[in-house]
Amino acid sequence: MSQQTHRLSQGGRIDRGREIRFTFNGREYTGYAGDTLASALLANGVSVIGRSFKYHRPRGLVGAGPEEPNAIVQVGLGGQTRPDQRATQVELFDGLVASTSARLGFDPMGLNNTFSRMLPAGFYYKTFKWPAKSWPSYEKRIRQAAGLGYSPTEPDTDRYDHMNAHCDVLVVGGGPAGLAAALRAGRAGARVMLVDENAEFGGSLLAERDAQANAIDDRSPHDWIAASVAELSAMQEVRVMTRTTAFGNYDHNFIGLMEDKADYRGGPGAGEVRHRLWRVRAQRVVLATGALERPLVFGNNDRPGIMTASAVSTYLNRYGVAPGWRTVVFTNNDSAYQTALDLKAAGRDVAAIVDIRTNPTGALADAAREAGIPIHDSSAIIKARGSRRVKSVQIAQVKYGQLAEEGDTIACDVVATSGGWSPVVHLHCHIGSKPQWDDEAACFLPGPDNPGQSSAGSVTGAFSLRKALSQGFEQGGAAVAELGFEPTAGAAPSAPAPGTVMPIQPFWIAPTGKPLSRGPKQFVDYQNDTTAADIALAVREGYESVEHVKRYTAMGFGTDQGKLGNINGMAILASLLDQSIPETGTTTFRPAYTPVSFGSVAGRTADHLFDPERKTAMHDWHVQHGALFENVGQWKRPWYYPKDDESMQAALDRECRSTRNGAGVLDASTLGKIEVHGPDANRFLDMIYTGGRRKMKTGTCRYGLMLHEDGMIFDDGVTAKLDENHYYLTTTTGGAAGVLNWLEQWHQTEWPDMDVFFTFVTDQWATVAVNGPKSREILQALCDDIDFDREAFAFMTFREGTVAGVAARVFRISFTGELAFEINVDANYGRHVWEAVMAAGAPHGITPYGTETMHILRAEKGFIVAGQDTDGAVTPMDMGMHWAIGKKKDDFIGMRSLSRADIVGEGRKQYVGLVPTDGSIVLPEGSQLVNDPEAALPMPMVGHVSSSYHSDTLGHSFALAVVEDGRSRHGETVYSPQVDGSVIAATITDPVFYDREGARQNV
Amino acid sequence: MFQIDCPWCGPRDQQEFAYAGEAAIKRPENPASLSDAEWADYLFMRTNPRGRHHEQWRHVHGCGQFFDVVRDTVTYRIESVDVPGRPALGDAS
Amino acid sequence: MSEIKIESPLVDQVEAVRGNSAPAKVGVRMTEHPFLGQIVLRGKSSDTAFTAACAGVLGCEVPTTPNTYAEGQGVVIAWMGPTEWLVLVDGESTPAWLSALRGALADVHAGVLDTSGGQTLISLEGPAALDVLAKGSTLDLHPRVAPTGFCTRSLLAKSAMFVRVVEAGQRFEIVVRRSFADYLWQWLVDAGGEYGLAIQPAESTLVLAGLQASAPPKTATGA
Amino acid sequence: MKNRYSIFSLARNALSHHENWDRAWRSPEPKSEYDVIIIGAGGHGLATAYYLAKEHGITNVAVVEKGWLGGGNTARNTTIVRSNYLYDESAHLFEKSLKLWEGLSRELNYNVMFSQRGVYNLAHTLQEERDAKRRINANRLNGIDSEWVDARQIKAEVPYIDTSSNARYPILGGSLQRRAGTARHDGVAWGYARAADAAGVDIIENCEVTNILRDGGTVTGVETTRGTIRARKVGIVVAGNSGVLAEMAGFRLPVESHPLQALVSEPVKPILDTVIMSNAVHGYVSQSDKGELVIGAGIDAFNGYGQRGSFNIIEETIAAIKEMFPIFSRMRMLRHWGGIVDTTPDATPIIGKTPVDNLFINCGWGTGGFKATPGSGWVFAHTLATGEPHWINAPFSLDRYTTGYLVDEHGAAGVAH
Ligand SMILES: Cc1cc2nc3c(=O)[nH]c(=O)nc-3n(C[C@H](O)[C@H](O)[C@H](O)COP(=O)(O)OP(=O)(O)OC[C@H]3O[C@@H](n4cnc5c(N)ncnc54)[C@H](O)[C@@H]3O)c2cc1C
Ligand SMILES: NC(=O)c1ccc[n+]([C@@H]2O[C@H](COP(=O)([O-])OP(=O)(O)OC[C@H]3O[C@@H](n4cnc5c(N)ncnc54)[C@H](O)[C@@H]3O)[C@@H](O)[C@H]2O)c1
Ligand SMILES: Cc1cc2nc3c(=O)[nH]c(=O)nc-3n(C[C@H](O)[C@H](O)[C@H](O)COP(=O)(O)O)c2cc1C
Ligand SMILES: [Zn+2]
Repeated sequence: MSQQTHRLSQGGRIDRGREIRFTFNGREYTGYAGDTLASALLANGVSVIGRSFKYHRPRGLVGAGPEEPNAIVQVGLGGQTRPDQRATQVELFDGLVASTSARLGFDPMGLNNTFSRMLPAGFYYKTFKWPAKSWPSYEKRIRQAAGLGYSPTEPDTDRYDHMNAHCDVLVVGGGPAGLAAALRAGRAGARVMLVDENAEFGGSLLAERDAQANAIDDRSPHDWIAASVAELSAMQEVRVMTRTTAFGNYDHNFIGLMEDKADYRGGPGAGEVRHRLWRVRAQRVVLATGALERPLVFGNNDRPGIMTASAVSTYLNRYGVAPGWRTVVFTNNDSAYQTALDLKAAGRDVAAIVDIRTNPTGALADAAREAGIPIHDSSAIIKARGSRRVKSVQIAQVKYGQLAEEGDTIACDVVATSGGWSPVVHLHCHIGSKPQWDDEAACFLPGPDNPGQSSAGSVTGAFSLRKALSQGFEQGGAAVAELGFEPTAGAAPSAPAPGTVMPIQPFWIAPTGKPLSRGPKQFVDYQNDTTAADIALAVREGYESVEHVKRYTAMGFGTDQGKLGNINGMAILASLLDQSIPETGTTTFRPAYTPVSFGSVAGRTADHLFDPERKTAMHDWHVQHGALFENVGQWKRPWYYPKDDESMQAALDRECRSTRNGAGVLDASTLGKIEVHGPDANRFLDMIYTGGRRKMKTGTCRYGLMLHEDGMIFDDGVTAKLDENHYYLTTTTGGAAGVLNWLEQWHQTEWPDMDVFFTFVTDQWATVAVNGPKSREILQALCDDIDFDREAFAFMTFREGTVAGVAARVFRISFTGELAFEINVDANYGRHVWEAVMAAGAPHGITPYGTETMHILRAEKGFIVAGQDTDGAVTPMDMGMHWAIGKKKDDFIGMRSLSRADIVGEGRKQYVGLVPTDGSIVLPEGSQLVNDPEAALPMPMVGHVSSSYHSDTLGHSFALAVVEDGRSRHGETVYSPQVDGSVIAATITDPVFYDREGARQNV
Repeated sequence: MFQIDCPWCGPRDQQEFAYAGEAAIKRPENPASLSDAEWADYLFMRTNPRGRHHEQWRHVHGCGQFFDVVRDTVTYRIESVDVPGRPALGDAS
Repeated sequence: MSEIKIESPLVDQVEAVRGNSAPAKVGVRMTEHPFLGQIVLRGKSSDTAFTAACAGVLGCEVPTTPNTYAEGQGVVIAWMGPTEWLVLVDGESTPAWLSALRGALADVHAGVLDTSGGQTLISLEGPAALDVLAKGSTLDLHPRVAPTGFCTRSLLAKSAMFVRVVEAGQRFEIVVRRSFADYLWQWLVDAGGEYGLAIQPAESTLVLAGLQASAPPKTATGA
Repeated sequence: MKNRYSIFSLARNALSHHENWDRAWRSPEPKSEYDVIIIGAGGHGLATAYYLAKEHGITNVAVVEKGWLGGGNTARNTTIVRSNYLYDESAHLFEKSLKLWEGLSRELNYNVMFSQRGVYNLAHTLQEERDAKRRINANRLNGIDSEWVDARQIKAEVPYIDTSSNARYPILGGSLQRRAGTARHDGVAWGYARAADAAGVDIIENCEVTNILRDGGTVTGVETTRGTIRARKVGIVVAGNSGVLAEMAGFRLPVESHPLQALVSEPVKPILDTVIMSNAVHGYVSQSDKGELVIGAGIDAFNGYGQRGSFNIIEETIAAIKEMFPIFSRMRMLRHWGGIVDTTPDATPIIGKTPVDNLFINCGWGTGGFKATPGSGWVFAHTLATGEPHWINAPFSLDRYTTGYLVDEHGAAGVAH
């Protein structure tokens, strides 16, 4: 076990009393509670934490937060593994196991670096085209080299959660600005949420020394944070959340948050969730997301040990870790001087401050000088040396951006760089706003506020603590005031006035005295190995738009999404194109700010809760009686009921036989049911159905077709007339909601003057469909208040009565062609009535049957199933259903479309029956039909098979199909070429195969 | 994710609503009298503007009502929500 | 004929019927109230004949303000839409209410539909009740926005629901369609687990906020 | 003469530090007049220009683009290429396209990384199985490779997919087109742009068409943010913006523009070697050569030009992917975005004449036109060159909406792509 050689003897917000053991690439280490994996590795002196993507160069930490591009690791094993984790955001816990996919020691792929000249941006577009057949093998190799971590290969056993939340003010970011905003809003009594991605609040204050010099309201910064969080936590309407990232800003103030509830401690306990995704609808949003430091670009700037200055400070002050012993600071602005001072305070050497500005002045520069740190002004680092660790840097004098004179080589093991600060404008920009360039602060700031949103703190370019606090306080107050709360009086938290500051001098790339193409590699995007030379190449080749550069060089395409490098890249691009940065613009900021687990996005919509299983009142009976189920929409419908080891066909034959000869029973509860009533119900339904409703007699039923306005069939069902202007409609199982919507839309938006109501009653009624010659006797045994006599209770009528003691509507309709009754009862009694029917039918051998037998029986009768025999492109005439169109009607929805040229023309596919020449062969459903199976490909097709079965009743197979002009082709033969090369011949027939006269249903 | 101010129920999440296309497409009084081209125009042609759009939504998981919305198809901001001819809230009884 | 068996949509959910063994810490109590009378009333609130007839039977005005419900003697009437109300009564008195309403509305453009078999009611009570619902509902049920007396149709997870605030922030009743009941119940059990979920045995009575035991409807005027 | 791209030219240029590469395309000032103006430098517009030059010798052509070329849906799509469409008309069009794809990298001298890794369209219900088989049979008779694979075969080739029968919507099987796959979307636009440019076509970026000039019923040119440009013929190829351009020309289209979203995960080592598409459990996924899972989401119902959609659709899509691939639950979403797709009532494109003479339109590709890029450009070039549609695109006329001859691919296409 190695030592924490780089741990400072004191300081930091870690708990030195709690030592934590972890493993990295198979080696054991220790760290402390409060560490991240990154800080702990750094404490242990591990400097190489990854390899670069393309060139396989050794890489170390550059950042300390969400901007880190290099330290991408795999955490956890087996089913618990999580790929592509940023070590700077992985909190340390006991037993943590982390690894990298790259080899950190000798790496044969390191040859890529040697041959890197063969791998310029976009090289793959130029190569691997020959020979044509080889691309798959090239591709395979490219794929193997790519990718960072490894996907888990076992299902995830962790659980995830969603939470919808509403608040008056959502404050994103819990640094000084965010805390001040939340305090002000909370004190006014508003419902406030304050979230921060970190393990604790405080933002950048945590990266600073907890010194009285930075006192806020006379408290040390850390005390102020603690007091503020305590005050907020005590407010009833305020919710404060750490480890919670606002990953996306969506329209109308909808913000997505992801809360880590378990990763930080090694995983969830029993019954706990791993991640919770919050869906927040906020009246007002205050974005206090801070700013991220930019590195400076110079030769070999990717060597381990070269970091942003703020990262160095963060490791020192927050984690009590010094990244090395001797640091060179390289900067174009004041803030890195603070790092130099922090290093000094920690007892580390600062070899030099290299400042691009001439004669740096101001409070921090003075302090540095006072601390005895040599300052090289008008200078830059042009190149770093060392491979697995920076060993020295070459500095030079720079005038007007050009190399003036090479200077010293300074030995060091850390380089802390600062190219200025980039406000975290991501969230602001997610909903289409463009950021705006600010010359003075040399950064992009949020553009005009989105409605209901504002920004505060360093995200607005307010880089002083004092300003961050006052802006936060102000925006928190403004937000609640707009909502009608009275912001409490009192001043913003106060911080000492900042000392004099020397302005930043924008500086995008260090000159090397050579063209970009020939100098050392100057990295812009570390993760994707995009160099300044790549950008220059893109420009040379005409990929000039910043979006082209991004896509050609992969800049900003990585898991850090360019948080570290993008602005540098855009500025370099601007100068190559000789245009301004605002003219060049940024690429588009998109969610997620930092990556979000799929599990949390799916939330509870997984496993048994993935989608509702809709069940009928008799569902459990079906289960108990061995039914296999079919999914129809969200419904579970019995498919068939095999007995013992019966084959499917045997079960179907049995179910069919029993229904045709005795009795069968189907659970038809899933059909959609809608009650339609009101003085204009007749008139209304006349417009909706192809057939007339007006003349229907109360107590009767009619089959009906609904068309879309384009004339195509979209649903069918039976309408029963309960009373004058009162109907009970059934729809297809899957079509129910659509039909109700359809009725409402026509009523509300087209004919609001019609007085009619539609009420959805699908769930109210359990429907037991008793079919077969014995159905009358069975009903008679169960019901003594309805006269089931043939004349008294005619086909296509219904009666109300009591079945098995339960009030029922009994419809004499038939989808099998047999004598049949559909019993509708209050679903609370559905199972009771079903069982009663089974008992009463037992002497007649009653058999439950499922959807498959239903399909066979109806197909023998030529009845269509909308959605199976029709596909959204057929008219009633195509289906031979002229009879369903009211002869005297002058309008209904879809009618006008039926007279268009290509609808009435010849060659339309028409509904027919098919009988295979060999009756033992069942034509596969979906078979295509041709006239000449010998024709060359593409072979002209004349139709297809929509339904096809073996019929126990007919003793042979049969099918339903549509065939071009099929109605005039009865008796002709068509052919169906099969996938296996065989051809099935079949004769075109009428689609009604059984009891064409309808005698059996009319007994 | 929109928040739509249902004229009856007040502001609700987009998921409670169903979009119902361009508003104010009136079904012709007498379809039989139209040419095929005129009928096609009613059936299929849409203005599909980039910017201000008059559209219909239905509060399908709330009050069930259709209503009209004016929304910008680029910024997604909702300018107004209304029901033509609706009696003002409150005096309905 | 054997006895008539009535079954709630949650008959297969053993805990819904019998309750569970309560966890140590209870954040939310959940109970099914099966077999209530659930009547859908259709009519126009602008039609005074309709509103008067309803008021006569229900003993309270039909609420015409969206998202509110009113209570009469043993009856809750909830606004569901501009032409639609949900009437909740005790199961046993349902036939009486139905015929009273039908009688009173016989000559009015109105509808009285019994949907008692098509849905069931689940109550959630306790400090975490709101959070459980918030996991699947985008409604703002905070007492400031949804005080006692608030109700609406909405979505809960992937199911439609009707929700009624019986006690602001504390007690909610949701009505779910029969075919979705199993799903929603399992969803609630899953979502509530974290807070300590005590399931109480099904209770087939209507629990009205601040109401006496259910009273039969006034005899219908016209029936 | 342009550099030819090859391993040798790469090596040669490496020696000169890549300082001598030519521009892939010029950045010309617009001329005052062209024979043909193509509005929209997406894949389709650029391919049209390329084939105009190559097949018809018409090179006095400008492609005008309001933003950066290839920045519309071409930049945003999930890159699925297949030709196993149901109806003959669609099948011919998409198969023509697939054939062109198969030689495209060499033809353009630009590697578009067309990867024939196979595309599965899963069936989860009996009706989906019927539909898939109907389509497979039609494909085969149209000479298109297509096969039915059952759940066991799928599991064998895609080991991490959940084919268990107790899934909410078990996978019953699916169609597989082995010649189908993916391509590098940006490379396609760039390759066509480079080849068209080499043939003399002017590609003019940052040039938005603001009006379509007509004389009587005949088009005469366009007004743009970079001035007026005259032309004898104009082709509109602007995908999501078709309605806007049609309005400029004084007619309406049966087209609505909707947001369609997609997302990528963080990159991982190879884990999925093919393309999986599912309709019932709505989502589709492949893995890019860089390692991200590229996932297509559903369309938003509302009209929108915002290039962003609703978050719940992302949620539903990811839930669907997790349902099919429970192992991906711990993967993370890196980025999601949207495009603007132009949908037609029959989910089939419009390629042909408009009510304005010499003005042609190519639109309505909705959620699935990337795969058609070569074929669409090829037939549209023919249409522009000859003034009449090629037989392949003749069925895709605008007036089918009047006559009722719709090619309704809704049922057939299953999931959008
Ligand atoms: C998320 C998503 C996933 C998809 N997945 C697939 C898939 O997997 N497979 C598939 O086959 N298809 C897919 N598609 C569809 C496919 O992307 C499109 O059909 C196809 O790219 C359209 O190409 P295009 O060249 O016509 O359009 P575009 O690439 O959009 O090009 C149109 C161009 O016109 C320009 N333009 C617009 N207005 C003007 C104007 N006034 N003046 C000048 N220029 C103008 C635009 O800026 C744009 O560059 C997907 C689409 C999306 C959005
Ligand atoms: N010296 C300088 O030039 C300089 C530059 C920048 C900042 N600062 C200092 O930084 C402070 C600015 O305070 P502030 O409050 O504006 O910023 P901050 O950086 O202190 O706080 C921002 C917080 O927001 C969090 N955050 C960012 N995006 C988030 C997201 N999407 N979801 C959740 N959390 C997110 C960050 O992790 C951080 O904790 C001041 O103290 C200022 O002096 C100084
Ligand atoms: C097939 C495909 C793969 C992509 N892979 C990545 C990726 O690896 N990293 C990334 O940041 N974006 C990736 N993107 C998304 C783009 O960054 C970008 O979001 C998309 O092209 C839309 O453009 P816009 O976001 O600039 O509007 C990919 C896009 C596509 C179409
Ligand atoms: Zn509403």
